[in-house]
Amino acid sequence: MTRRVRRWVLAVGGAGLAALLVAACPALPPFGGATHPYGDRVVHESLARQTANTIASVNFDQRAFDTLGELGILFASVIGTVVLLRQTRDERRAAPEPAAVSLPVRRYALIVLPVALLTGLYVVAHGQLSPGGGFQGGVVAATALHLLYLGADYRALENVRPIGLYEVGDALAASGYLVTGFAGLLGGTAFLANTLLPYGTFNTLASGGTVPLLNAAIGMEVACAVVVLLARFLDQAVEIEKESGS
Amino acid sequence: MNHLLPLLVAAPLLGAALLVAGGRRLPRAVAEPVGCVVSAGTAALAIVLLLNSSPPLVEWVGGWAPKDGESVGIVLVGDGPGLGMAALASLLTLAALVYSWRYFDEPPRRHAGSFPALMLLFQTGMCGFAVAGDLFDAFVFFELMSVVAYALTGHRVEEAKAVQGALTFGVVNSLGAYAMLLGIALLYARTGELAMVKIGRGLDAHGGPDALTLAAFVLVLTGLLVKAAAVPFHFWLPDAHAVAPTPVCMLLSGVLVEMGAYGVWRVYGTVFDGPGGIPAADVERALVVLGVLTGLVGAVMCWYQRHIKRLLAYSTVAHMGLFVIGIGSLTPEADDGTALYILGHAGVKAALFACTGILLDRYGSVDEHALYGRARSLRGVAVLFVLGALGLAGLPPFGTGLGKAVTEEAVGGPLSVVFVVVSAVTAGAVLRVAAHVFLGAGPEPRDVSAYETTGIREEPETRHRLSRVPDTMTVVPALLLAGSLAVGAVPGVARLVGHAVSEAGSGGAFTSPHWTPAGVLLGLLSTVLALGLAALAVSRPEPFGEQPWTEPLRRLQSGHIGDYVAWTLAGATLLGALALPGILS
Amino acid sequence: MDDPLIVVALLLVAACATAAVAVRDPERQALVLAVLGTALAVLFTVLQAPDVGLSQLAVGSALTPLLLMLSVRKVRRRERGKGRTR
Amino acid sequence: MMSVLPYLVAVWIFLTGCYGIVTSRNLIHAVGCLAVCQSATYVLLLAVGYRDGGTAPVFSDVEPGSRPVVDPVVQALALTDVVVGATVTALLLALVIQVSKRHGTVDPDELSELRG
Repeated sequence: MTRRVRRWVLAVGGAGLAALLVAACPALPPFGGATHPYGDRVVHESLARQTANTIASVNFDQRAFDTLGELGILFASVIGTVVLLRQTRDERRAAPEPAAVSLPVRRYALIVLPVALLTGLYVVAHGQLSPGGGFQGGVVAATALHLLYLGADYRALENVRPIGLYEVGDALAASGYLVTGFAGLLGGTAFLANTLLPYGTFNTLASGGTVPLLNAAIGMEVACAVVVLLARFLDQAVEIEKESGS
Repeated sequence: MNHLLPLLVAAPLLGAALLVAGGRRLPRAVAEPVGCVVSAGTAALAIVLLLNSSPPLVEWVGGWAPKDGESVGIVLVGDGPGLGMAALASLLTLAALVYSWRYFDEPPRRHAGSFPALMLLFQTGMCGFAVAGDLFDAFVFFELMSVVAYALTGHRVEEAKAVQGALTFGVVNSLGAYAMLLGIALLYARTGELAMVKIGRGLDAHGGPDALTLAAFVLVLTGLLVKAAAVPFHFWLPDAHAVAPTPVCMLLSGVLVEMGAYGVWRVYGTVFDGPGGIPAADVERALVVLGVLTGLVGAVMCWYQRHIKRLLAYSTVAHMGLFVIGIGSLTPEADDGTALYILGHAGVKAALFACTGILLDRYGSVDEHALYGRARSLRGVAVLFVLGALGLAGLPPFGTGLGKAVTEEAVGGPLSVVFVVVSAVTAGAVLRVAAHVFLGAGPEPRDVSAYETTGIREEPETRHRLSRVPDTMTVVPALLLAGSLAVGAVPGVARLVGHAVSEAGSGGAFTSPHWTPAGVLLGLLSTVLALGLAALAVSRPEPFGEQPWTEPLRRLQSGHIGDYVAWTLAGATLLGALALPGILS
Repeated sequence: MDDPLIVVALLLVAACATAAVAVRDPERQALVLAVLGTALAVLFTVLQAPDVGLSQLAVGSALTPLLLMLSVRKVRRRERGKGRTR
Repeated sequence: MMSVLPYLVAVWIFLTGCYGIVTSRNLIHAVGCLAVCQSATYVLLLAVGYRDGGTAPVFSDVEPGSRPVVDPVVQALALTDVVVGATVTALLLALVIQVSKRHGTVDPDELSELRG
């Protein structure tokens, strides 16, 4: 299609959809309304299971099956990216030049790195209590590791980052989540049932039954997945080159 | 028994995780059997559950069974159609894994487990979507099967066409999924629930349909119809299916797009069915119009292809049109017919792709013109290919024939003409390919159009060009065809399918689909028409070759992501316009 | 009390989203997307969703732009390499 | 106006993102626009779950029952959605990189392998 035809199709389609959606907006309950039946039930159940962060209770207990699917998506995209960004027959690796990093930047990165890593771990560990959890903490920890790229250089990063191990870690974390689920089933209740462990004392680290376990599994999964994803892209951006002369 | 429902998801996912956890040392000789065993185990589980699915199984994951009718958990519904789709997806995954056994492309270095792991994840996504009774949960697994499908489609990264097709597939389908999620958010805003049945009740409690119901309907169906490749959401399909590795094509055409149609059936029946949903007449109008358009566009485009996989992909588009008509006519008999048709079609289409894969690996081409007369020695494959083509036409007693006959009778009138024409034209195109490639019949086809995709210079998917066809690659299509035949020929199957579909759909009114003389005649008519068309096209290429009037239609299929997204928006508008009258009155 | 804050955050998000589409250079778009991610994180915090805000901050304003930048770098490097061998 | 503004913003973001994909001249830019489209879903979800005067549904420093809380379900859904979005973006970008390698361009107008 020519650009003009494309614009016309877009104009018609966009205008129609816009009209439809805008017409639907006034029919929605007004913003800030007080009716949230599902939400109210969720809060009730979360408190009954001693989980202070309701969102953690939804993600890792009440709707833990959604999180299982999401874990699958994350896992699939990691394998997918590894497969899609593999080194093909017509490509070779070029060792990157050691980059000269100015001393203040290096110091800054090396100081921030442990802090950021610890922050990530803290955020994962307190998932069932305060805002945050496996998703957020995992991303923070994985990104923190890449401060090494800033602080030292690419080769230093490669040394602390054996990608194969992170791939295995990713898979083990996923298995851990599933095994916890199976334990619920074998324990006599149902898949992913949070009935095996005591619910503990409200607002402590060991509260919420299996919520902290699943949360930790997701934290590990996300951290490993992000490390592998970033590594694959860095690899492409920095190392892999097309074979010259082919 | 219902406690086992989540295992349909958990088992293949665990298998995939273990394959990756095996790490870089895992040899291919271990990875592939593990993949097959896990896939087969899941398939067995799906079948066992299917046989116990009357009355339908209901499982609240995590033991969150409703208290006073209210639950906070996720519900899985294991009824006949859901578990049937899960079983179909599992069996096809198994077939694809066996087909790719040992011969499929060299795995990425030190990642021998990645291909079987992705296939298992694909199975996970499809099973999860099939048994989902919660709308957001359905979205999550919908997204899972899509994500895996993008990665698998682009698996052969050294092929320019493959990566482009996969990217188009990814962008268009992701956009569709986001539209669906917007629709889910609208429904949640209105009803405050996520379980499909409860959303439906919430809509009914709110009163008649209004702009919000329509918007939610359009958004959710846009997501599902993109997957189901209904015109004008279909452009991504030929681009993706034609370039994916053959075992993946078998799954994409055999069951993935059908999941979209299944989703439409499920969501309409549970969410938009009641007095608060979209009136039946409007849904029927919208789906039947889109279905007829899809069938005709798919059939025309199918006829004019020379890239054999692309031709098969368009025939999938055309058949999806028929399935959408079947679902859209909203009668229990049409639902039965469509279910049988989907089962039969899956076997036939997967077998045809499998045969094409053999051609690719043997001759390094999937181009009808380039392969002219070259495959004379492959007699066994030729027989399978022709049988597949006849199955596509709906020759009794193939399952496709029974499904087509039952649906035709249910929709009646001019719509059954569409069924006959579409099945005859698509099967005719496949038979024409068979005559050219396996027999070298007629004059050698000449290149006419400049605006087309050829199948010359494709890389074989096996490590070396095959000198002899491995047994697994011929046994699999043969079994698939046998399965398709069994759906139509074994009387019990049709009765079971009819029982399962009516139990889940209409509830109470049981139907029993069976062969009728009229159905047999229509099936024979389609087959004879297909044979005639193929014979004419081979003997007299001129009047059946490229026609000027198809040129604009071909130019729409431009391979341009922007075009496809623009059409997706236009399609959503069309859907809204078609369903609008009931809201206004 | 919250309302003006919510309105401002919403308008900020809408403006950033428009800018992210209007900026045609992918490298600059990545930066605008990072700003959009932050704006969204602010909006989510104002809407009392600190969990989502936090993950949006980590993903939307760091991870996604980073991936975009790396892709741009890869694509540019190829184009430069092509220019050199010609 | 306030009662529908957040919804309208979500609609605006979604359509703007679609416009961006259709008119994009660079596939990386198109993937970025897709990420914009997706942010519409987060905005809509959280807007739907907001409650006037509500606080975050986290009870580590709020006495349960003392104040109304906003809907936690949509937050959990949005959280899932954010992660899904990032992974899909990563996968699509990986495909864009391969497209640039195999086609030598990332301009969708110049890709002409698949047509007809």
